[in-house]
Amino acid sequence: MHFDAFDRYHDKESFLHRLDPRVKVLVTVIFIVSNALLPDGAWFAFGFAWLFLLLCNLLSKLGYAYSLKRSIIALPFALIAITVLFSIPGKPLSSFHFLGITFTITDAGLLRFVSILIRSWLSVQMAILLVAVTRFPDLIHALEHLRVPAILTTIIAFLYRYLFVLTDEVFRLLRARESRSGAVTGSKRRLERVERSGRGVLWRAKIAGNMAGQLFLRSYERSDRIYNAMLARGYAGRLYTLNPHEMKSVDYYATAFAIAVIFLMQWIGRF
Amino acid sequence: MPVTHVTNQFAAPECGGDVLVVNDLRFSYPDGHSALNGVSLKLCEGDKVALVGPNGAGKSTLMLHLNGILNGQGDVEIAGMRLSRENLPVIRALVGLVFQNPDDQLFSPTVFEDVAFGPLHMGLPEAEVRSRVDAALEAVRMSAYRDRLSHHLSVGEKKRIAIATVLSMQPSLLVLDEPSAGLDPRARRTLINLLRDLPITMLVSTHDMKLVQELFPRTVVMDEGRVVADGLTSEILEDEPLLNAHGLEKP
Amino acid sequence: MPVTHVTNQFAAPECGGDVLVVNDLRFSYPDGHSALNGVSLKLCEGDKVALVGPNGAGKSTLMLHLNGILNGQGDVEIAGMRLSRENLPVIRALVGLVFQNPDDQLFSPTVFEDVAFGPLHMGLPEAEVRSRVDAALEAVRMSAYRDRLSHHLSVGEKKRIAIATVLSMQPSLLVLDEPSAGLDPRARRTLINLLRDLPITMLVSTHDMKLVQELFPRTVVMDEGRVVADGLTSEILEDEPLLNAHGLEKP
Amino acid sequence: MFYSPAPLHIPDGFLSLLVSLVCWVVTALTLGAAISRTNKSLGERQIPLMGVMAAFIFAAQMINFPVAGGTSGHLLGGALAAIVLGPWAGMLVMTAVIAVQALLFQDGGLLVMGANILNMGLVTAAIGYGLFRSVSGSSKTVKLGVAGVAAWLSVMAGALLTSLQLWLSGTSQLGIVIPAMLGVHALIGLGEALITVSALAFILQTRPDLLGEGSESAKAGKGWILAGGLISLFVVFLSPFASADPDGLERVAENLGFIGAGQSAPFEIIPDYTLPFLGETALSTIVAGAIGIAVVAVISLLVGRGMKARS
Ligand SMILES: Nc1ncnc2c1ncn2[C@@H]1O[C@H](COP(=O)(O)OP(=O)(O)OP(=O)(O)O)[C@@H](O)[C@H]1O
Ligand SMILES: Nc1ncnc2c1ncn2[C@@H]1O[C@H](COP(=O)(O)OP(=O)(O)OP(=O)(O)O)[C@@H](O)[C@H]1O
Ligand SMILES: [Mg+2]
Ligand SMILES: [Mg+2]
Repeated sequence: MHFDAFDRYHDKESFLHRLDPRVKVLVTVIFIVSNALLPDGAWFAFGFAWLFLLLCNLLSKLGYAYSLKRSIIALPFALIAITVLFSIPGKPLSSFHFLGITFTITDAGLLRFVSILIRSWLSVQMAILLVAVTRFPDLIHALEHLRVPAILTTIIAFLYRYLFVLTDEVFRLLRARESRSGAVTGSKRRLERVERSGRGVLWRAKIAGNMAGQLFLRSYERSDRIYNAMLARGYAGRLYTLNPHEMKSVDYYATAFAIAVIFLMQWIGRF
Repeated sequence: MPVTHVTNQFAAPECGGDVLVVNDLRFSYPDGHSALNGVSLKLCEGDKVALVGPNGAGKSTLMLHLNGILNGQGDVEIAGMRLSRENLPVIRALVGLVFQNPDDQLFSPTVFEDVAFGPLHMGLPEAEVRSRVDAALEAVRMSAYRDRLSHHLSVGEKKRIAIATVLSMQPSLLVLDEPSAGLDPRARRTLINLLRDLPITMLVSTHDMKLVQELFPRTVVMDEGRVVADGLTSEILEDEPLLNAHGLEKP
Repeated sequence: MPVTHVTNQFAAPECGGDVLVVNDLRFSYPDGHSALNGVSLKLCEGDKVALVGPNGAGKSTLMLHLNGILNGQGDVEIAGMRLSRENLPVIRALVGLVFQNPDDQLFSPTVFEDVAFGPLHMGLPEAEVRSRVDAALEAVRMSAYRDRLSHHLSVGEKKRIAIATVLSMQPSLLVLDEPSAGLDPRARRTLINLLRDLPITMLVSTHDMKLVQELFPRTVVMDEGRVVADGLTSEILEDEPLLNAHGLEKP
Repeated sequence: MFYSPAPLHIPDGFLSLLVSLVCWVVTALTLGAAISRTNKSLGERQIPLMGVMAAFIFAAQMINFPVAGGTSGHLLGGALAAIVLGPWAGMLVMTAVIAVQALLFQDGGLLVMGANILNMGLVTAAIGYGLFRSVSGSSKTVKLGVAGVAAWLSVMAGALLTSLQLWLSGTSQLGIVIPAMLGVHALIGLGEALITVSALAFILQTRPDLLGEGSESAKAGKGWILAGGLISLFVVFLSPFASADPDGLERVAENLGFIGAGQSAPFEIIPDYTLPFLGETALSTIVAGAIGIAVVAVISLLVGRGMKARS
């Protein structure tokens, strides 16, 4: 079993792939901050931001709609924001009845709702692109360079490494449970009953809890073995790494260019 | 690497009531890798069959189809019942699947709870559950371990408990994935004797050719998602070209 | 279960410069279980020695003593140096310990980082680290995997990288815990060839008696925390009573 | 089946810059304390332990159990992590989990990560550890019962904080978001409580030594009990009040100065066309100009560095 489905990195030769990971992280964060700063209804700026995204997509050689296709992930959360449609005072656009309450959509509400969605959608796309063109270990290096505390980046590195091992374990546990979730041979009616109950919810929750406990113990004991393996190779409480990255001229130019573009975007959004 | 596919070169033993019929089963994993490319297989009441083949041949994938955890194209029939959405729970009670790593199979704190999981989930009354657990533990000769913590057992003991967890469901077909992996010689010997004594139809995947030779009258060889040979173990183990072509070794 | 302890029945081969000397080593785990009850052992430059014995014999416990991860009573000497708190870092660089499960050994995200871990923690300069990594990967024939992610490798590949992670420390003694467990015949064959070609002293624990026969001129048998036999593999494998008494089997 | 985003992970764009930054500051300060504490009190063994435990929490979140009608319950893990690892380590572990979920799966945003860590990692850990610790000497039944309550409350606290942040950002209306979020999470919290309790029961049965009174000293324990208790009280009293009388909460917020009096809606915290905080003054224009100059300076600096680096 492989949980390579977790790997969002796409192996390609492109300008963005070669760029220093620090640059990519920095630009992504600035882009997302800039989106948050853009006022509601700054359509030109939103459009400009999207063009910038499009350019990045093209530079990544992943196809111009790569990030677009994967960006639906934030949509479910939009439900949370739907209330602004009705709650902001403004010119009524349309209204409907639901559960005996009248909801009125206002123009100001619609403007705000759409703006929130666009901001989120632009930000998510940039983050998608970031992990598609940066291998996760490089991302961790970038965080180290950007002064994220070492203890956190180390935990994240271990998390990434054992994510695959442990999710595989969970998956096999779930499979074993599934394969023993049988019912007695009998009439159709009996079957339906079993499918509905399969013992009570409490019992099922307890089984899930047992699996979590089992997984905890195994993880705990594994960490012991890993610690031994680290000791055996000279670990004495401090971790050392080689610096695999060096900023080249392209990296500086790219950062400068991106910051200029994002600043321009802010200017367009405001004036 | 070029592999010659020798099909039905060996006569499979005759049989009447089929416990398992697999017909032209095909399956691709979500990532597009096609793991089964038309597998056909029949098992009769009382058959003990070894399933061998190199890593990635599709043995585990096939086994996961036998109680509907994976769903490929083609037919799977258990005890005359076609596997489908509706009778999935019944089929799961009929097919006892034991995975390679007993740690995955044993998720409850005590041995008793683990062996009782299947019967409880089937909705059996308490007295019946208890008697089934006792019988299953008796069958693997682990009655004394009833109240022990699964976590603290040795690999060989865990293996036997894992088998008890499906025996308690009184399956018609026992499917074991690499049961002897990681056992020391003594534990392996205990397991072999246990499997020999269990009066139940079984399909066992393994890399352990000595185990095949000792225990199974019939062997099925898989490679690249196909059955490439199916017949008497004695004949197959003598067929050096076949073994070499599929990354196997004579015991 | 009663076990007869046959010590020094076999003449260990003569040798001059000892790489490893273990003298009357005793160790109990914190829970009181005494895992080593006076183990004595000598390894010479270039020796390739198999360490066999049933589950729980104390093989892994002994191995954890060889570079001071565990500390029992008695002496351990590596290349003439007594193991003590002060020279622990030096000893750890001299003894390359490879654990059974490569997933425990490969804890870094990429292959390169893992192989570089040892040399980096020895405090070597960057250029030296890089050249050692390259040499180690070359030795296990995995140079092409330098920048791969560890979790994408197959078990056999992981195993070889795990060996590279200690080779990069240029140890005087390689200690491997069950290197062939879980490998299919082809991957196992690759590993055997690799171990045969490595020009380095090694102590290898295993349940795989065929591996012992093929690869190791000398075998040490442990049971219940003691060395119960130590001598030529060819002689030990012929001694049926010895093998039976300690849960072993002829290959 | 592979990975299901939980409703508490806020994506980028849904919180205003100000709220995001305030949450980041709170989170960063707490994490700073956590880091200095773990560095001081815990041995070198702790690094691989916390790393693998983070992977454990991540994987454990995938263990589900069928409830009814195709829905299933699963784990968030903040309370469990803090109970088994201690509060500071639990917080760091949850931070790593949330960071990886955001970085690798875009489940939760980057700018709002501070808020997400606060809601799902810090508050949950404080409640979980604080309440569990308060019954450290008691019987197994009491311990498990309290752990269950703590797990449920930790989810409710996360939901409440999320709602408040959304409201302060002008993304949701208070009167709707609080009852909706709390209603849904009252159920999700039950699943959390059930799994947490049975996982702890499993550990108590098999390796009770791991749940020993931990490395925290008795004095530090008192602090946690206090913190966990206070947050819990806050949740218990604020939730019904906010659900029943959102206008009341808004009035309280106004009086406390969170929202400028007279504002019709909180979304004007970041008014259009001017810089945040400063208003439409000459000062605002000057500062805007200064920022422009600073940006140009940064860009020139980068180009200069690029010329020097010579790839
Ligand atoms: N979850 C998965 N996603 C994609 N491919 C998979 C998955 N699981 C298995 N495969 C692939 O399907 C093929 C068959 O795998 P399977 O596990 O059935 O082989 P096997 O015969 O059991 O091998 P082994 O002897 O190693 O257990 C292999 O090529 C494997 O890489
Ligand atoms: N952490 C531990 N705490 C207590 N007892 C332990 C611990 N680890 C091992 N033991 C016990 O010490 C004894 C020796 O264990 P060890 O792992 O060295 O055996 P082994 O020869 O390596 O066995 P195997 O072939 O199964 O790997 C066993 O009885 C085992 O149960
Ligand atoms: Mg398999
Ligand atoms: Mg061992």
